[in-house]
Amino acid sequence: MRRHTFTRFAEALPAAVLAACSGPQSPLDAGSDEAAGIAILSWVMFAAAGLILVAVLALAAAAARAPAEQPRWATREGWVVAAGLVFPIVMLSALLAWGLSITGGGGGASSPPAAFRIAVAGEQWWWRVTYLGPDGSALFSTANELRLPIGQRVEVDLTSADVIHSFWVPGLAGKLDMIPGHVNTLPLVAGRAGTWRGQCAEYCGGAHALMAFTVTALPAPDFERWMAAQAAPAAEPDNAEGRRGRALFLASGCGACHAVRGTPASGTIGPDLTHVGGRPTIGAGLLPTQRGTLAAWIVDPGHLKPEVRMPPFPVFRGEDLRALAAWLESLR
Amino acid sequence: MAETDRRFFSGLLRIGAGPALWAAHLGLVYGVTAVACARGAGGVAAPTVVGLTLAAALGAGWIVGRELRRARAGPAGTRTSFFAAALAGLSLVAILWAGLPVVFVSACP
Amino acid sequence: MRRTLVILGLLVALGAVGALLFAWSGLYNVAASVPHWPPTRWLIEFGLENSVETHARGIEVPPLDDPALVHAGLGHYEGACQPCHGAPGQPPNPLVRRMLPEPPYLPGQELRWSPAQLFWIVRHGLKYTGMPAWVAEHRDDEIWAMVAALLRLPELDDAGYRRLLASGARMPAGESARLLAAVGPAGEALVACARCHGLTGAGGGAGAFPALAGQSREYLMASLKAYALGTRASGFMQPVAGALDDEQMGRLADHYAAMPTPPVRPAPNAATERGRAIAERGLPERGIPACVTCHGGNALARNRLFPRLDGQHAFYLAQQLRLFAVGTRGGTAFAELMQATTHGLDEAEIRAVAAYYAARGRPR
Amino acid sequence: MSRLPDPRPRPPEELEQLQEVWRQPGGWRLASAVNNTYVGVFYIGTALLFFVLAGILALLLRIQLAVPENDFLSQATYNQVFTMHGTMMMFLFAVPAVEAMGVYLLPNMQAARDLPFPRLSAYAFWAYAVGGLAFFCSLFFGLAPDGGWFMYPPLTSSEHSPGHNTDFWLLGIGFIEISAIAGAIEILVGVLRTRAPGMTLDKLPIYSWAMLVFAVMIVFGFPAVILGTALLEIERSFHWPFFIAEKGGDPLLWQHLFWFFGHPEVYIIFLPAAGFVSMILPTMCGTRLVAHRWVVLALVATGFIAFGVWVHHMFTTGLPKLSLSFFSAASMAVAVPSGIQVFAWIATIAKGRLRLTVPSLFVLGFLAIFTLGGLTGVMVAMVPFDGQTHDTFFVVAHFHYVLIGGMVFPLFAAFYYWAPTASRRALSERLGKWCFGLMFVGFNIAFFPQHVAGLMGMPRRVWTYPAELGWGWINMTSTVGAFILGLGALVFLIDLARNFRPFTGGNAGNVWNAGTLEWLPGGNYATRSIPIVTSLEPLWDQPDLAREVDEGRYYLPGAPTGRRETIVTSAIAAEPQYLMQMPGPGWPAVLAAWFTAAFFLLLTVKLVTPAMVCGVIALALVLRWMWDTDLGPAHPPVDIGGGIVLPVNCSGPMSHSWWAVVVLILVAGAVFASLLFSYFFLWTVSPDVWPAATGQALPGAEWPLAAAALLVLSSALVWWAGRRLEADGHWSVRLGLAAAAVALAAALAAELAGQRATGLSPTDSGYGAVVYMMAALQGLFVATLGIMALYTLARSLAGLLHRHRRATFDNTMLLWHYAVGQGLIALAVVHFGPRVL
Repeated sequence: MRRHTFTRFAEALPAAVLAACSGPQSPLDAGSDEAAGIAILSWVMFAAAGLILVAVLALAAAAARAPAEQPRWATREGWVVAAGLVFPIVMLSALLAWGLSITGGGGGASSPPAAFRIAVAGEQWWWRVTYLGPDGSALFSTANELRLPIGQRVEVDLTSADVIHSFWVPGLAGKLDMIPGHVNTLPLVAGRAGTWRGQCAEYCGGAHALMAFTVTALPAPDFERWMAAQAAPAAEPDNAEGRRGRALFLASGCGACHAVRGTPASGTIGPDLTHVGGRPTIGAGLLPTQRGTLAAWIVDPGHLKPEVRMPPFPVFRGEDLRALAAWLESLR
Repeated sequence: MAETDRRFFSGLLRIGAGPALWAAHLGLVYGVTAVACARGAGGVAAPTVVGLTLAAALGAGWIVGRELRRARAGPAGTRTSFFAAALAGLSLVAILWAGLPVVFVSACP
Repeated sequence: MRRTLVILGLLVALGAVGALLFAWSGLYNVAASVPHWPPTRWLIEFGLENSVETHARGIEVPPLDDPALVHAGLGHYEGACQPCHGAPGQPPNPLVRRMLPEPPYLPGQELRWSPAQLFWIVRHGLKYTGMPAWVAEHRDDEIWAMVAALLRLPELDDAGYRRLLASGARMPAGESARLLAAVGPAGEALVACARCHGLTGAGGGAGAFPALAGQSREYLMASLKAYALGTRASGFMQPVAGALDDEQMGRLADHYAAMPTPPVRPAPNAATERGRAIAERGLPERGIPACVTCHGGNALARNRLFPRLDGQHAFYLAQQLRLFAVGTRGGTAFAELMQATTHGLDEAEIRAVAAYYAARGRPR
Repeated sequence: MSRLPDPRPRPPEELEQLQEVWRQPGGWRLASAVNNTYVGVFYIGTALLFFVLAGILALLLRIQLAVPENDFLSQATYNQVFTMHGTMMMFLFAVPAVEAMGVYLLPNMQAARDLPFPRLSAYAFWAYAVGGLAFFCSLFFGLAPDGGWFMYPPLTSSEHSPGHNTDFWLLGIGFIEISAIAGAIEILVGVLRTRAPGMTLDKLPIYSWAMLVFAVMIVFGFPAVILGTALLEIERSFHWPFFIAEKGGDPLLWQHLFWFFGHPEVYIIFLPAAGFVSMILPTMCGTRLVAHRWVVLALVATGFIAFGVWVHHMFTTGLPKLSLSFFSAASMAVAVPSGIQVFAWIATIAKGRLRLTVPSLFVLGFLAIFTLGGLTGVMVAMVPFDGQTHDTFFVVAHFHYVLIGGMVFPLFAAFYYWAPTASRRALSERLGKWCFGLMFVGFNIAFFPQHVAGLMGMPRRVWTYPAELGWGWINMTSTVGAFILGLGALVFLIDLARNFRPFTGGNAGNVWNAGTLEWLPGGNYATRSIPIVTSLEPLWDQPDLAREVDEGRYYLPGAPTGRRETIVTSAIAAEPQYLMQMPGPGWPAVLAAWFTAAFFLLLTVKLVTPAMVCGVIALALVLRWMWDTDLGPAHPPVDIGGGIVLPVNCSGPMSHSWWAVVVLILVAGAVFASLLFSYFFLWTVSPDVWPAATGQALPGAEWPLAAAALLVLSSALVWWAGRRLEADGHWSVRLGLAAAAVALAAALAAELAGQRATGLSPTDSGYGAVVYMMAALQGLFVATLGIMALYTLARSLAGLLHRHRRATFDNTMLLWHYAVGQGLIALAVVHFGPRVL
């Protein structure tokens, strides 16, 4: 039975690993040179590990089924030294050198200068994203999404507002922690158009599981358009429902935590909602941005995302709630 | 201290010499890099690491040689010599590995 | 040995049956007019004393020297306790004297209990004595105010008691009669309100009683309803608000909403700078938003359910912030907002914000 | 020595007396037993209980993750449960289990009657059992910690975790620190000093080697976490900002301290398990271990290199890439010794004929699982690969392969293998095969898919995940596997219930035909007589040995002093040096543990006064227990047979208690070294809160100079008292000790006064906190030595201290000189540091 399991195990290995090749959050589904380099390293290591495992198990099986007379190799210390000492040292030396060359490749002097910088702060439990101008001043602030121009090197400054978080977009790069008191910088270069999911990778309390974001790579012209739109203030509502929604937003204290540029709402505690309708998700990757999800979120965010810092607003009902959600959805 | 205890501690020192050298090397290269990068003196790190690695590797190699000679010299304490030489040999590999990154990786971001 | 046990058991059973028969016969006289048999009285007293002592052990007494506490406690005393326990200058009520046990007449008496024991008694009441438990059991702050008042009571004479009770500015008798008449059928209720908040809603009592003048009708109405329903817990206010019907509430709210708003003037006091900073900018790094977003002039114009804070008494503001911060303060549908936004404020910050708003103008 | 075995008949009453002396109490008094065979079994049983409890928690976690967007457990509950699962498995199961096996096995394997400090074992066990159960119960009150098993601040700071939950974690860890250190001292001195005569280091069973390395690793690894937890609790309680970035602390300091313990911890768990394997395989193959010396070398090398890999848990924290690469290299190096062991085992299998018994199956299962775990370990040691897989289910899979494969499977092999030494019946081969099959299959179904989940991007410690990421089927598979694994463990429990019968005074005997001494026949007293050891597998090389030992033909065939006793031997050559008298059953150590547990528990829930009462009672009980030690030459020298006459008990550097104090000093030194590291670390990260930047005044030179002078004076007084003790000058000794204690306290007072005079407060900044922490650590020594001085004085006044009975004084003196040395270094660092840096 044991041998049978081993065999199946060995057969299952490559198939199962192949399946992992896909998925919006798989590091093996590479969208950048860096992620691709790591993916190649991974595949080579998987293959080598598979071979070594099979060899060791085969050897153990052969040893256990050895004929009555002792195989001569077994009794010699030299053999143990060769297989257990010399072989690993040779293999590991090669692997170490290769791994180090990948480690060193990312941040050397050869890489192009960054096109621009983005400051990302991890907060319990969402991502505050601020695009910075050449002088380091904030251009605009958004939440839970990054957009990048294809092929340009962007540097992301990672900080934390409370506890340790970790910024991880598997499709583009390895993770880097966000630690209070530290600024860590992660260079990102998206190699092709696409959208990748990222998620907090360091346990950060309560709703750690519900702290995701998206990164979208756009062709340069599209990206420029997006930047310009983001920098603009919120559009004036063009219908009665929208105006009612905005009035409710401003009258109910929402502006204490949220900013909507172009209105008196200028809170900085929660996400900037100036263009919330244009973001793919609300609640840090929790739900798609739609009128219905916005309404559900406003009434009782803690039900959707336990321990969330936003208080519930059961005061909004019926028409009021619809108007508020409609206005927020219109902020594209 | 009894004679037998003295032998115990001298043996301990011989066996521990290689790994101690490795530990000191690792601690030093890590400390030098950490302080150099924190104080914006990244240029100092790489040459220091190279120097430390060469010195530590020479030290470990010397221990290996000395213990092997001792082992050949006589049967008494062969076991101690074996352990001391083998651990120093392994430490030598570990020291060289720890020094290897300087070739590939720049000191500070 | 075994026989002894059997006999003992039989005796116990016999005693129990006998007691049951006695109760059933109705021979025992439960009349309040007949005093307890002395041994019974001794046993009851002994049990009560020790029960209070045991249960009050481990209660930590907070500082009780804030004059506002005495005001708040006496205000309630006059309304709720005085009928049984008497007030300085008023002889014990003959009706009460016929209660068994007779409620102790408190004015001028040496205090029998320690502050911690008083706290426990006021909070939990006493079985078989007619002493009720506190209506809002978790409002420790109110109960301590009662204790502060009770500690003060023995040394008060009639005039001193009246002086501590009176709050707000004195007004000519004609003026108060006019006000009472204006409220119409709610006049009697207004007297109860006015005992603490004053006829013009200026509040006072060293800050124990919030100013009601100039708050919106909607806010006053919502607050009275919250008290009446118990969603805003208060041993002081629940008994008063619970006695009102919607019509009376409406008239009272109209009355106080119509009282003139005090002029708002900028606070020049440097000591309130920290409070101003929190009020105007919040502490965003700790998730505490600016007060002005909801309690500032424009915001109030947009939402009439938010109270105005300018000129409100500091003691009251601080007390409410503390209650919000620990999550026990209810109120309107927006109360949860305040719980979320005050969570994490420390005592110094609470005092700073309260002082800042109190200094921004004061009702006359 | 040549006259053994002694053919002469033994006196008939000798065996009876031996049995009488070693008789165990019955009924409820069983709890007062201190003998290793009893405490060891209690200890193993308790560890197993925690394994089952933490395993049940794991099943709850797996149910929750089985399908996407599940709501079987709430977010808050899940976070508590995974924290408890990790914490309990690591701290309440793994370390205690291997330590317990050591307590149980080592004396028997070395043919000693017991470990050198039986009551210390009992104390360690009871503190662990009571504290651990209380810790577990916090789950039922919603008070369980929820910060993950490595409790990173600032998530666990008082700001972000204001409740008692984190304090309960620190409490639980406090217990395991106590019991691990106590166990390490016990095991280290036990392996080195209580061996059968002739059992030189090259004839030492490989398991003893593993436990020796294990104990040394605890001595150097645990201090970092002891200091870390102390700093965190001090920060939480008194707001000394060690980990608060705004005040010049650094959250990364915790990570360094935690992982400097945390990674060696993995090997602390694995090495004893490797020791099991190296003992079991030769027996099952009927041959000696191939490349024995290389395996010993591998154990020692692993013990060293394990201390150089801690930063590989911090590859994603943004440290300079060059720094990371050093540790990547070290992590590769630690794989090499494991390779040696794996091939030595395979060679052993090839050399002999493997009997496919249950222990063999578990060993083979271990070999397969551990090899894969080791290979993925090499992968995550690569910095770029770790960037993608760190904190994902790939790592979860990796460490379960290493820990379950590397520790649980060998432990089960060990249970099946050694159960016959404790029980009248061996465990069932039939049930055991079912147990192995279910566990092996279940394990791989449960954990192999988790590699894939990690590679699909699933982070660890998530209580839920969206369906569209496609992780559902993997998690469902994993959950099914977890239940199969659980079923395997259940079969084991059934087997235990049916067959395991300990404490009956008999055992099943040498059922596997093993070659080492734990298979000698015997009773509570271990073996009737203590043999001379001439080879690694004496039972194979001397066919009559078992019979001769049991007939009392070797050393110490009775209880000549009328008390429990064992032979203390020299560290290398295992030459008999003296006869140690040992304690029998007793309550002080047991009750001291209970009150220690009560002390910590009450302190955690901030009931300070009752806590202090319990603390004082615990201390009194410890002193009561100590009072019976340091017996002096209570009996004239004893002929133990073979022409050897040994003195009874001993003082000075040869004494086992002296060695224990030396080990304790190593622990203390490692704690102090961790604090020095913290000092310099905080300087590198936040020089802006140091005096050079803030202009904070430093104490004038007169303060540290006065403190240093007082320290030296204190040491000199103790040294002088020691000289006077030699001449039995009792009043000089008493005065000298008292004056030394005053000088030691005055030195601390001078240092504190100097710092306070500058206006520095520990709550100001990371600098202030670490400066006062140096004084606080010194304060701990002042308090401890004060109590020890008083205790020594009391013994002197009671006439229990004189020149032939002075171990109490010697041990106090040893610790005293250490404390003075530490104090001098601390003064130099605290006062030169800011002037130089």
